[in-house]
Amino acid sequence: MLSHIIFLGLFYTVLAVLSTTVALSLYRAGQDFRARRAEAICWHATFPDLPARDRLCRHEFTGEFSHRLCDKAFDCRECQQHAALVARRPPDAAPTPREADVFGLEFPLDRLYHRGHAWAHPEPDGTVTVGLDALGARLVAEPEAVVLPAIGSHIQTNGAAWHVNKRGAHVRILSPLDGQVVATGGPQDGWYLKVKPDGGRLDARHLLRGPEIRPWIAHEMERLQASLGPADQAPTMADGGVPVNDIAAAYPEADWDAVCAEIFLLP
Amino acid sequence: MPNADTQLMPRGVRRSTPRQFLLWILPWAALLAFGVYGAGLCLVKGLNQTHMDNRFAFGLWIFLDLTVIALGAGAFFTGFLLYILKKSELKAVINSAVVIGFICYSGAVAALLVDVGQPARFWFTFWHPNVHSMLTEVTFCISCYLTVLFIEYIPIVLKNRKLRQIPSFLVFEFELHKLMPVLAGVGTFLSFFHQGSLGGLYGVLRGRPFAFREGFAIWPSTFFLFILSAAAAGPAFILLTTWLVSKVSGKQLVRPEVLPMLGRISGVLLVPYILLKSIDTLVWIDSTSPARGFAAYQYYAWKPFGAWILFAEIVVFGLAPALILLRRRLRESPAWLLSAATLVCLGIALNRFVLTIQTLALPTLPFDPFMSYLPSWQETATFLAVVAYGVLLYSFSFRYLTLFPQEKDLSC
Amino acid sequence: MAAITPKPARYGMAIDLDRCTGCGACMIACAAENNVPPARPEATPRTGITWMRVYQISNGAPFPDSRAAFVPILCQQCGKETPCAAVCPQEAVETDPATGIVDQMPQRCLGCRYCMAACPYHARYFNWWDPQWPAGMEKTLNPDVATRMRGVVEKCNFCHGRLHAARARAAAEGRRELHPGEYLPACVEACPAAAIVFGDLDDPASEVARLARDGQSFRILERLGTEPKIYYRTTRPWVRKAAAQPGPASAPGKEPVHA
Amino acid sequence: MGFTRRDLLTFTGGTTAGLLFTPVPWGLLRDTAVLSENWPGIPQPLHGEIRTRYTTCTLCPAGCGVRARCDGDQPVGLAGVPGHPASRGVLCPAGLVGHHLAFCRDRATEPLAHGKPVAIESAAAAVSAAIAACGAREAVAILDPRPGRAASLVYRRFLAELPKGVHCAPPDSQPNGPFGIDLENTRAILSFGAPVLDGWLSPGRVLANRSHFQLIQVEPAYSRTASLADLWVPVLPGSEDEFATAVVRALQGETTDAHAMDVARTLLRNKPAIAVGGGPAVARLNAVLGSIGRPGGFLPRRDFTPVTDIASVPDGSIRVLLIEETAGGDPLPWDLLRRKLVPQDPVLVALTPWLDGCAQHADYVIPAPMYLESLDEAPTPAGSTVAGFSLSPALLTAPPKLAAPAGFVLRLAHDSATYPDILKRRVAAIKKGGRGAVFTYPDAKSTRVSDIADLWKSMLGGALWLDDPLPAGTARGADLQVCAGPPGPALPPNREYPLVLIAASAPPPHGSPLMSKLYRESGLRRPANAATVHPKTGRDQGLADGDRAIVTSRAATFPVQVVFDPAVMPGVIEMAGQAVSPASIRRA
Repeated sequence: MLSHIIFLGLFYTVLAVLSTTVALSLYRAGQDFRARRAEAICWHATFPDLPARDRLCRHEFTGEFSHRLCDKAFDCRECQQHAALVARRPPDAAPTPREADVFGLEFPLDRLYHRGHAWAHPEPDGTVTVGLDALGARLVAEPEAVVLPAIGSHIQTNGAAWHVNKRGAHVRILSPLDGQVVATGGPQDGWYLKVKPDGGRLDARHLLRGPEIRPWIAHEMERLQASLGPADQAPTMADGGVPVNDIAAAYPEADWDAVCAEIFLLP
Repeated sequence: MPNADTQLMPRGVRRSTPRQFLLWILPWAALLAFGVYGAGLCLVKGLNQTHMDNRFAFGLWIFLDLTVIALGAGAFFTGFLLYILKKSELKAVINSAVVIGFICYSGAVAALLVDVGQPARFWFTFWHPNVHSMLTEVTFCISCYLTVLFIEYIPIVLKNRKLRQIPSFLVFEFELHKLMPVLAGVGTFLSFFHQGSLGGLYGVLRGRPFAFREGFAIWPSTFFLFILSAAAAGPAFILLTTWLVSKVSGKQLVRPEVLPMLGRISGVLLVPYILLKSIDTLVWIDSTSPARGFAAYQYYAWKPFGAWILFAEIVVFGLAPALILLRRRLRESPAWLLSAATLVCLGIALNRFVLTIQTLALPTLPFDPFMSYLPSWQETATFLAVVAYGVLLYSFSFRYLTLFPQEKDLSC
Repeated sequence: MAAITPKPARYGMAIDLDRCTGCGACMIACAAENNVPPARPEATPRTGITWMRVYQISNGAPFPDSRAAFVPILCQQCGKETPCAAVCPQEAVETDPATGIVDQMPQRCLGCRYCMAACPYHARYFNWWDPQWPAGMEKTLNPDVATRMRGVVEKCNFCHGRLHAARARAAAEGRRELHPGEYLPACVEACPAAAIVFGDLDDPASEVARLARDGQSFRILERLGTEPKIYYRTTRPWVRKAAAQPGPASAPGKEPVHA
Repeated sequence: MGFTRRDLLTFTGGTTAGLLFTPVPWGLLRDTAVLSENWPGIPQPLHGEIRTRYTTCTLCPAGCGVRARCDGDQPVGLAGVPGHPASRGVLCPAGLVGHHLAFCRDRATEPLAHGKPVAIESAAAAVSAAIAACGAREAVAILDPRPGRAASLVYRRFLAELPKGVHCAPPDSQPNGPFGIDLENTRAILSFGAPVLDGWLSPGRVLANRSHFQLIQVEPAYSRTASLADLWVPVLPGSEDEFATAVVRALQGETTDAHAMDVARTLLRNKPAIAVGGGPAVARLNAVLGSIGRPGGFLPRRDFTPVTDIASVPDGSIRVLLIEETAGGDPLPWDLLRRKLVPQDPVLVALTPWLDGCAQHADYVIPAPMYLESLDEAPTPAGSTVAGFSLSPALLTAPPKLAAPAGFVLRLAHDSATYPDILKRRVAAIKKGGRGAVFTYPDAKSTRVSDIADLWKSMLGGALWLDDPLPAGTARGADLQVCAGPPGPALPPNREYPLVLIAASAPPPHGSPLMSKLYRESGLRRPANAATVHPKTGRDQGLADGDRAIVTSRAATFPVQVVFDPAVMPGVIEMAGQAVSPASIRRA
């Protein structure tokens, strides 16, 4: 009798544990959706699956590290390391130029850049304009389709901001900020979204700026080159030459899905 | 269309063309179909389709079950090392290990369902369990652990490139993954028990002095030997499969240091196993068997199962690989590493063979002859069906899921 | 049914190997009594069902000094750590405390055959086929015993049907005790040499208890410690040796049997 | 808002969880259980009123009493009749399942003329015509497998009417002629190949006395009896009679043959002793032993009906041969029978329950009732020292169109009486004679015939009449000559046939399907196609244990399965039911 109790007891405990585990994760998933955590979680689930070369810490570009992989899924707001390093930086007095030309790509320095090649520009009216940076723009030049969020909808940092289809590549652009969409534009306008940031002002700690841009883009170019395949194909950028306006058109051979996945951080 | 096919594969890894893949799949599928037909015959016409009989009540299938479950132990043991002992290097193979575990266990359960005379009554065991029977322990644990493996399999599937685009799946996977240590814990607990009770299965047969062993509490010594041997064989088997897959697919799947590490784990566990196994054998020869009126030598008087089988089991397939795997220099050389791993797996198979087949072949009644048995084609087909099923499931998993996270980085 | 609870007993047998001529009457009577189906065309000694099986043993001497003896093997109704009962995963094997009889419940049997691997006497048999009788012969089935289906294990239960019938008769007469010989398994009744004595081993007055005690009796594989309830008797030393001593040494001239 | 994927998941999850609280899944479980527990297509026994009925076994000459446990009218189990004087309350394996015979295949169920179904009348007419058409020197014969029955009397009467009627019997049908064997007082049996412990006389009686006689088996084959006898003398095949003579001379102190001396000593030490198994020398041996007409020896009884041994009928003399075949009888020596028939179109009539026996050769097949299907008789039990008689009441309802052999012969004789009438007359005669006592099965009591009012009735209820013993000293030693002759002289092995084929005990030609337990499911008895040889002999012939092989004798060739047995005499092949003859064996 006792042996029955022990044995069956153990068995049913195990069953209970298993079912609770599954139920719990289902319940939590539900909670996440209700608490608008889903987008963040998707990104957090995606990030580790990105190739290591896509996950470099921004402080590697600035030479503060020889090699470091980001462990915060590109969300520097949670990163003490980042805070500490920024605090240590000397305030550079020299007035920075208005615009950086990287391999012939314009990166206006009044904009803040997200690792997913979206830029954010705080407007005087308190909204933030969001668009694709020069590299991103050239990759999806004249997209087949653009799917923009509904006006009034809410977007989250590192969540999907809008979607672009280009040569069979289904690209989601990561949002650079949390906020509510107040207006939408498109490729022709040079910007995509106007967003009213949560908390009134843009928290830009995780966005790239000024001196970081050049080394970052340099790194991006290497990745682009790698993903475009063998370097012998013209027109090359290895020599720092200006990339064509529509890279896709220039590389008919390239697996465009792979290229966009590489640059836009798709898993 | 090929595009849809590539859309399902993980990004950044190369896979064979649909055509090549089809050519690889087809023969296995055919084998599976053939095996399912054989198994179907056994289910419809009954077990008279096999060459088992009242004396050889167990045959090829039980041998298969014991062996694959031992080899499948890699799943639980790797999980145990990774999630409980936080041996993070094993991340590189855990997915593959889980899939292999799932294949082995589901295959074994399928074979068992064909093996019993009244498959429709399988749930009677849960209804009126005899808790003193090792088989009850096995049934309960294996069914539970199969569930565990299934749940562990889910995240791997949900991470498929297409499925992951569905946010709810990805979120669920994320939450489930957070609880993985719990599953690993339960899995380990269950595995320890059923690996053990599979050993107990024969150790408790006091009617079969060749298999009977004294033990601790309710468990004969074979209970513990099986746990150890399975834990040792599991990593070795993962090592072999990983190597095999990378040879077949022609890709580097894990960093070079991973396989030797697996080999080392196997070797470290093998040593105590061999030690205990030898002690157990001596005790059995010296007291357990004679106490029941059977001089141990007589078991080996029946050809072809001479004393060589004992030697092979302990020295050739036990001590030798253990020593190889413990020497860093040997371990590092693929040839040594792989041959050692192979020996370990073969050793487990031999050990299970001795316990299942030799035990039944030896007569117990004084005036009874030695029995021999050759499986029928239906039995063999069913056996092959399980193998084919494994290869197929693994091939598909390898093609469309991320079994080796390091592959992406290694491939460029 | 009977309101009277029968008096507990420990039924057993004493089989005189010196009387047995291996005629096989016990096997036939057993099969007929317990509705064991006849062999399928494919059946062999290894797939056939014989709850009672008579083995021929030899003194091992070649011509012309060979001598034969016959050893009827049935379920030995182990009384301690009963191997088959211990291993059955779903309690399809039960030892009746009131009789000491180890009973197999085919309706609950899963057909895993673990019990067969466990039984040192090979006294358990599996239904490899669906049972079949020639047309019309099913009329001759014993009404006191249910037929079994394919895929389950069965074995000797000291003719359970007869026990129930005897108890019913006794109960009808308001008796708790069965008269000696009122309940006999079919094999005991059928043996033309009266080689099998059956009865209550716990009843010191019973013939079987007396025979079990005397020096000529032994049990097969006694040292396994399962307390079998079938005693064998012989005055011929070689028979005792060949029947009692396990291992190839004691049974010379054995040649492997191939499936 | 629309129906999202999450709604679907929630729905499915909810339904699954909810279902567990409905009876549906549990119902399904229960149904599978019920299905697997009453497996379809398996016959289950009937449940009628249980009754006990009595009859007498006619499957062999032993005439054992049978207690039948019947479910309604259907016998569901047979057992011996406790205290039965001849069978001592036991049955042989075949007898225990005699009630299955009616359900065996190969049964003759309707009269056949040249293989075509006919009415019994036309069959009878045709046979009568054939008899009428017999030439002056052509005989009409009836082969009576069991002389001494009331049926035998019917045959004799019918044949007596004919110009040349022969009442004959198969060889060995009356092993000891008018003598019974006083087993109860015998102390030693010297058996020349008689299956003393394997179905000889009535097994119950032999085994009941086994403890107080020494058994010496003189036989080349390692038979069941040989393997269990107190002494086995493995003589060369065919030299049994020689050895008997040697023993005679040993008894008279004239020989130095060690074996013979040894045997003689045993016989002298255990008196009274008898020699059984046939042959003139054996008869002489009995005379020397003084075992004839003495207690513990051969005692004469009253009922002997002299009958012609078919072997002694001149070849090619029989035009019309009626063969009676019994349900349990041994196969008839067909080669021998054919020799006896006239060369041109003989007429063969098979009175048999079986289609696969002599019916295969017969022009007319008259289907006889199966054992237990009709009122039958059992004559004096084999080996009984006094005459005996019992009825074998039917327990089964016979299919239509059957005709008892005796009944058919009565029909040929245009006798209005039926076979039961004949049996009634026989019982009446016993009553009239007033001798002996009747053992009634139900109460296991013996009553003097004179004290029984309605003998017929009590015989119908199951009973055995036993005559009073003859006064001592009425024996005539010469009569023992009718013992079976010796098995044919052993021809010396030659290059073509290096081995000698000898008979091993054969499985009965017909029996319950359950006999498979002995012959195919346990290996307790070797199947008919087993050829047992000494391992050395086998290897010399290039054989291995279990091989399939071909045995060739002068007479025929048989496919066999080789069995190695070190107990068997080197140089011989033991095979079921084979006459001694040189033979060869080779792998198939």
